[in-house]
Amino acid sequence: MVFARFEPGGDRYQLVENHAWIKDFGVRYELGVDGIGVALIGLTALLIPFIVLAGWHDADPLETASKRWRPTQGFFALILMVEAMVILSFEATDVFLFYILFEAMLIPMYFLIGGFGDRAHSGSDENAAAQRSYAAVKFLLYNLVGGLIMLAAVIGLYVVAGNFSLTEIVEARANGSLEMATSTERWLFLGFFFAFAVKAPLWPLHTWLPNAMGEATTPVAVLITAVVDKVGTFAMLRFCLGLFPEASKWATPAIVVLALISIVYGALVAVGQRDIKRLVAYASISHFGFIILGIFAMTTQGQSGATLYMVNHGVSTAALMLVAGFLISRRGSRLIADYGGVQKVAPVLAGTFLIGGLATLSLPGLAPFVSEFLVLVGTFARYPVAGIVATTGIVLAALYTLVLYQRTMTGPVKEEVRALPDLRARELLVVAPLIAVLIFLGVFPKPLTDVVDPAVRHTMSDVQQKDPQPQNVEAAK
Amino acid sequence: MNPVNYLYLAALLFTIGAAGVLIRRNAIVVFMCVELMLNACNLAFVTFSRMHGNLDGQIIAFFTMVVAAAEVVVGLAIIVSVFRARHSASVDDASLMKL
Amino acid sequence: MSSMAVHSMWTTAAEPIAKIPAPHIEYTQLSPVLIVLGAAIVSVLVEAFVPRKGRYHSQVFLSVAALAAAFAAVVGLAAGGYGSTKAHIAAMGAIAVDGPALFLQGTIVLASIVAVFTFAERRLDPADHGHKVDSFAAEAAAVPGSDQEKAAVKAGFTTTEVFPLALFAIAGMLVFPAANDLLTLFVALEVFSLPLYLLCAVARRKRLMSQEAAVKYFLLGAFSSAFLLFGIALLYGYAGSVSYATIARVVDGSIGSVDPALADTMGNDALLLIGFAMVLMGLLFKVGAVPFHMWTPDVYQGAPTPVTGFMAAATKVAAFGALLRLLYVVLPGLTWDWRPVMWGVAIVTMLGGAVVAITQTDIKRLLAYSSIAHAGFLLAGVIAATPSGISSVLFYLGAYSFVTIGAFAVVTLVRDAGGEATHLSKWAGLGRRSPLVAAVFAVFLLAFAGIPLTSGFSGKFAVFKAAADGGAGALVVVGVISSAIAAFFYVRVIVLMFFSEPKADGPTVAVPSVLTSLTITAGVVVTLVLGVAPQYFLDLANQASVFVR
Amino acid sequence: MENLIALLIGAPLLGAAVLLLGGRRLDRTGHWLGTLLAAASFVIALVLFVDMLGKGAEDRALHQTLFTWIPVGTFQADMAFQLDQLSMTFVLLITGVGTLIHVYSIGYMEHDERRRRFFGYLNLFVAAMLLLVLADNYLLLYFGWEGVGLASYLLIGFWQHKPSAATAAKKAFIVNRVGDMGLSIAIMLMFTTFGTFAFGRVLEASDQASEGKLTAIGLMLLLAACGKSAQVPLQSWLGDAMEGPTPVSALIHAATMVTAGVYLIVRSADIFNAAPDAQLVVTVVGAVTLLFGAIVGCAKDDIKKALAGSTMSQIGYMILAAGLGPIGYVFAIMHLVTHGFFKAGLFLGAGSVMHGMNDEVDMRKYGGLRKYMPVTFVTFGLGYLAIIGFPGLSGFFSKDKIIEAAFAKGGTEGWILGAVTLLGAAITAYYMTRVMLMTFFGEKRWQPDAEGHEPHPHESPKSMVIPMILLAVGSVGGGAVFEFSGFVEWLEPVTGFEHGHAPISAAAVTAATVAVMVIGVGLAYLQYGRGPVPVVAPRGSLLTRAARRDLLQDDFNHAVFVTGGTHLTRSLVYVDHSLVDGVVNGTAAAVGGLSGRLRKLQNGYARTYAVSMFGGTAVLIAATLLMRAV
Repeated sequence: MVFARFEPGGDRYQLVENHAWIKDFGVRYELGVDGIGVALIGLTALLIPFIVLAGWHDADPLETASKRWRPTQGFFALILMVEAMVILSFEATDVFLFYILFEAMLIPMYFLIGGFGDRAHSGSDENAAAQRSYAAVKFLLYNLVGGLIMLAAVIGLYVVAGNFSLTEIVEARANGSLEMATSTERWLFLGFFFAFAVKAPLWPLHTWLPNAMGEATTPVAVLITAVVDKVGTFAMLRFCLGLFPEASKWATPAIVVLALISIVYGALVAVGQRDIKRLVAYASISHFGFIILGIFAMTTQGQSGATLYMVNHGVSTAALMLVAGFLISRRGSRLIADYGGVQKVAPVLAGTFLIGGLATLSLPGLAPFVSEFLVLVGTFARYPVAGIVATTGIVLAALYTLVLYQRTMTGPVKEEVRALPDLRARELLVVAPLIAVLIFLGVFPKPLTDVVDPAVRHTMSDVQQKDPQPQNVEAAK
Repeated sequence: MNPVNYLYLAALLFTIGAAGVLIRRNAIVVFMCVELMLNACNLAFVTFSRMHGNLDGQIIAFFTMVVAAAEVVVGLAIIVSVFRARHSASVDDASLMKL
Repeated sequence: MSSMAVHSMWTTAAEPIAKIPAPHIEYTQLSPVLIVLGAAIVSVLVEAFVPRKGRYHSQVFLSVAALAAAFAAVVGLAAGGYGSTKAHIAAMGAIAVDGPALFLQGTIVLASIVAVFTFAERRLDPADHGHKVDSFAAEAAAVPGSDQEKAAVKAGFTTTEVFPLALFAIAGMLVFPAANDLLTLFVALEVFSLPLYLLCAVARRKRLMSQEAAVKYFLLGAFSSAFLLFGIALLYGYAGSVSYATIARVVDGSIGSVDPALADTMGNDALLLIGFAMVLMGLLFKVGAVPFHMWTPDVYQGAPTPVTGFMAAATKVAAFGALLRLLYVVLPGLTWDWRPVMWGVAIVTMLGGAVVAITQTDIKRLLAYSSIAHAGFLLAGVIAATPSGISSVLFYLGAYSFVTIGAFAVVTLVRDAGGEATHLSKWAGLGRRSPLVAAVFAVFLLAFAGIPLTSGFSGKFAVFKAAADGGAGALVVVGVISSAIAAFFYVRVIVLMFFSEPKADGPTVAVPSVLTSLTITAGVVVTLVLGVAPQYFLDLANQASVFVR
Repeated sequence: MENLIALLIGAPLLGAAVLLLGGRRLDRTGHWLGTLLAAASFVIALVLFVDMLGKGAEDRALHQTLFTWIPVGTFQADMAFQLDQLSMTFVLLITGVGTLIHVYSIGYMEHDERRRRFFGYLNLFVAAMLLLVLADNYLLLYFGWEGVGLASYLLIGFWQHKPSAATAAKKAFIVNRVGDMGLSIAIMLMFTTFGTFAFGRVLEASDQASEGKLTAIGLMLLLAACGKSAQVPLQSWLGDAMEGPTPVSALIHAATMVTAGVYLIVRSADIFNAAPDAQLVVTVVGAVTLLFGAIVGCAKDDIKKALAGSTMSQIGYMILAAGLGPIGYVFAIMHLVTHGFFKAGLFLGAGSVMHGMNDEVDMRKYGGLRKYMPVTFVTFGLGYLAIIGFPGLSGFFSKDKIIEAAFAKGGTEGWILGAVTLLGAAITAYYMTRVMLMTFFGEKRWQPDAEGHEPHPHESPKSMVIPMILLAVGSVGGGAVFEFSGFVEWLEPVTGFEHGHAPISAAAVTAATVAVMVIGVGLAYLQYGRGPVPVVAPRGSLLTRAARRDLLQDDFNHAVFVTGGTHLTRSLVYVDHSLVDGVVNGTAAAVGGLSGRLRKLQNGYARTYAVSMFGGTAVLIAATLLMRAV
């Protein structure tokens, strides 16, 4: 629907809606989407149905008395609640409104993680329950702390700017009617960035993600990493850069370094994981490193790449994670060591898993390659060294993906997996479209780039950045 | 003599009362110390009123006495009931709730 | 100064006064207070003359009716413009009728109504010897466990005295934020404190704890009010009057400073400052600010839960009202003296409350500490020293009081053999047992934690915004940090309720009568409404944010 | 005409799609479909070839643009193809040899229940390889580059149930990724330098850029080439890659994919021409690998690994030639093609031998097979003669030209390189003769296999034999054809060409080549031809033992990267858990502890509370007075 009415060439924000909400706080219910928003809304709208479909039985009541309390419909209600909030936050052009959604979406997520744990756990039920609630609490507290610090910044922003409207503030800053003291701007920027960095997550604020993804049911894990976390990176692009261009430029070097650390560190730790879901989680951390790197490379390629990356990473991780989830739910274990030779007994499952993995290591022809390469090029154009360091990520990605595939899918068939059934119709119905999307966007990403490009140009102009020109062209001039 | 001295006396009484509250264990005595503090206040009021040459202070003193009386009523009621329940009027015995 | 001069003063003072002007009282404008006081007296008479079995109903009816009437009166006055245009000082300068006063009185009355509902709840405990019982002792005077008590229980006595007591307390609370001279302030304080001391003592279960709470509350309360009084004395000594207006004018020097008689003996500012500090202490005690907070946990835990809820909500409102008036009306000229001090108090209060709460194991004590932390947040708003500061505090108080009463009302529902099961371990898995109650409580906790779309968030945001506007950015940061800490233990309770396995000997959740249900519903509704669409109430608070001088 | 280019790729791609998605119902017909489509692609190639011959030398290049692949700002990557003489050569080689190997596989994989998938992968490979050589910009080339990587990964690991195969596949992919890093960095450099990465524009702009940048680009491209073409230091994967089915080894790891590196360098000729330092490094890498591979080839008893070593060394020749610049490019390609023929032939022969010997690969357990599988013997023998450069056969011409060019490099370098290439030729002759003798001559040393089946060597089925014969023909005639059909002129427009002037006459070089060849053969004969060959390998000299272990290069990798990496990740996991997470949990614990301590103050004594109030008031008063004081 949104796509139908969104025309890439048009104004920066379209389908704008604007009502006073809490006049007193100068808060308005102000919505509007730019290309980036549309892309991500599309992602969300695309994924959620599959997530729901994939989670079809995850919330079914169990016989065991301990887990009597599992209201199935509640599970989906919460998921949809999250979807609504996420989409709204992609649309919000009012800082306060965004903040509210940003915080409020924690609660349903919290219950999704804590309330509906993965049944494939190691150890007793109590143990699992404990780990689960630990993960849930960790998730909530990390994000809450981030959010509260952001709250301080939001208030600060209000004190400085006098209203919350993104558009107005950006305008005011552009035409110089709103001056901000350098230090103030930096502090506010840090306040915002911290919250988003927790959400994204950026090293060293990432440790909640593996727990959350490990303990939650697979669909929820996908929801976290593929959809909800994108709000963080999206917000960096829209709010951090939009509101605090100067401070963003000031902070860029530090952030680039952190992003690089995330990339390499996440990948290396992923290699060392014993738990499939945790492995994917760390892989995601590495990928979020790429996204953030792209955003703060401050080049058209980098930022478009980052935006595409958000979408592609969403789809690819969803594919990989969901297949992994099907596998796990069959065998009832998350430990890599418990698998082997699955490829022989369940070729289709293995095949889809492999494609998901290849997407994760961004093989050309699959969507992530496009975005990853754009990010790399964009970064390299401004920070060659960073670009090269980031490039090592592609080797490490190959390492953890293929190691995972080799250990689980190939080799002699383990006794326990001998009886595993192959993918069922429902599951295939979930995975196949995702893979189709991956291939399509990998070969023909134009539709997406056309939508994203203009928005990125706006952002670039907000931060008054130009792409570095090719060296020899300059020489020619 | 200089009325200011009465202020010093008031302050002294007040301090004594406060010290009593802090030191003594017996609820009744503690309560009496509080009364002492109130009366110190009265003295201060009267003195000030004397100094300022208006009567507000003295009137306030009367109010204070009434309030103090009311406090006695309520206070003794509570303390007595506690005493009957525990057969002890020590404030330190009443420490079921802590931490 | 020479004894001569003193003598002359004395004589002038002793001159026979020609005629005393009859005091002029605006009864209509005092009507809220008068209605409640009247009702209180009537209900004393009810205690005296109505036969036992009739008392409960008549008392409940009387109190609710009176409070409703009082609320109507408040609304009427506000509509009549006394909140804004016609605001002025009534009763010979004793009582201010202005926006803040009316707003707070309205809040107090509403809170009291729902609180009285919880007082009147008689469904939670199983009937005893065929008599419905509420949460108050059959005969407070009887020794716990004595034959006398047993007899009283058998006879089905109930302490219906709680209603007149509550009414008196409410009356005092209504006067407290409106008091316009220190004497009224002091009297109002005592008028609402003394009944509360008694109310604390009359719990039906755990009577020893209840009495202990009463003793502690009483002794410390008396102690603090002694300080307050001495402070008043000093201020009187400084300004020669206890009327806010006069003191204010003396402070900003618009009328002749203190009597030279004092000037040469002690730096009169010392009188002012010391006196101010002591009065402040008296109010901070009622507010429950660190380091005057230590009574709070014990009393909240020991007192009958309905009373706790009532105290936690209404007392805070009244005390903050008085605090605001004192700081904004009496001592505006002193802002630069009290602000730094209040900064300190606010910071330690926020942090102290939040930190200590983490390790609490009793739900009532937990809420007590959370109330301390919230007092800290409110102080941050008070410090803003701007109109927006006032209105934000007013709004926060309104939002907070309903959340609190609702929360304590839920606490009364969770019971086991020994009455209310307040130990946290008992709450494990409540969400599995009775999702509804758990969910409601979760809403309240989230509001306490200040999660968006609950009233807690709107309030917190308003207060912090005001503080930041008022140049107290650092306070906001501290506030944010402590709310992060606080979030931890609220979340802990939620985890306990929803994600941990229910205990075998877990508590049962009593099905409340319509009264408590009403209270809780009101709490939830207010919480959500003020969270989602606070605009209207913010407007109210804004209009009400001007003190009359 | 140009519209056919897409078809060229499309045919095998379609095959791959159909075969991989088709499911079981295609099991019986699948292999035919795959072969058919490969053949179709070959036919199209021929059509285009003929068409191209019909044109003038300059306007032979064809272009086809399908659509814009990645358009972002100035970053424009097109899905566009370019078919010029260089590409054409590769296309013919790929589709031709590819088709033959498809046919061969029909017989070879007959008893494998996953044959359908095998053909799917083969088709996928052909498609990717064609994309690689047909791309008109580096990014698209990268697409194909990784595509063949994937295909090779799938095919090496085709027998996944064997852990060794799975590991080998993984190793191949990851080592290649290291090379790919080079390629992608090179592309980034191009983009930042030229603002584009389309062949045409980069190459003609290459004179404007600073030499430093060009050198950087060149070295990065070389790194990529090392990865794909198994050059030192990234050669380690090729040996293990022999875990794959033999046709795979023949097609991917001998004839086509491994030569992609050479293609890349020749394609980027202009860049290298402008960056002599880069060129030098290229030649050095080539030379080193040349010897390295040859030495390894001498020591291996596993027939396929021996051939793998030889492949390495032969590609070393090509890289070296490519590094020589315009005097070498053409011969690099020429050798590449001839090598494509004879090495494929040799592998297929080896496959046929294994086919007859219960998949035995240890040459020490062969012997005297010429009687039992004559056709294999003959074809293998021709291939053998070709590779050692027997005068008149294909290898002779191409290798001879390279050696000549090496000398022509001039200066000391020229002499060194020349010497190296000659030495290489000698060793080649040696180890190939060794293989020949151990396999087909001497008495039989057959051993029953694991299940105790005596091997019954027999000639392979038609489907396998025919391709071998055809390839043999190619390896015999190929060189001569090129030599006398003006291959040089054919490629010259693309790669450029200039005659090198060797310090010694061409004739001398040829003579030397033949001489060293004879020496090599002689040595081998003395060692293996006369006496019986021990079934268990003798301990051998230090060098031999080292060579058996790939000159310890693998051990080095293992020690440094695998072991080191494992420790690194382990420690990082620990750090993540205890440090990064620990800090957070630590703060939480600290607050908790503080709380616990503060809590103790609440000791239940009213008097204590009073004290705190009293103290509080005192502080309050003091503070207030202080505020006034300051």
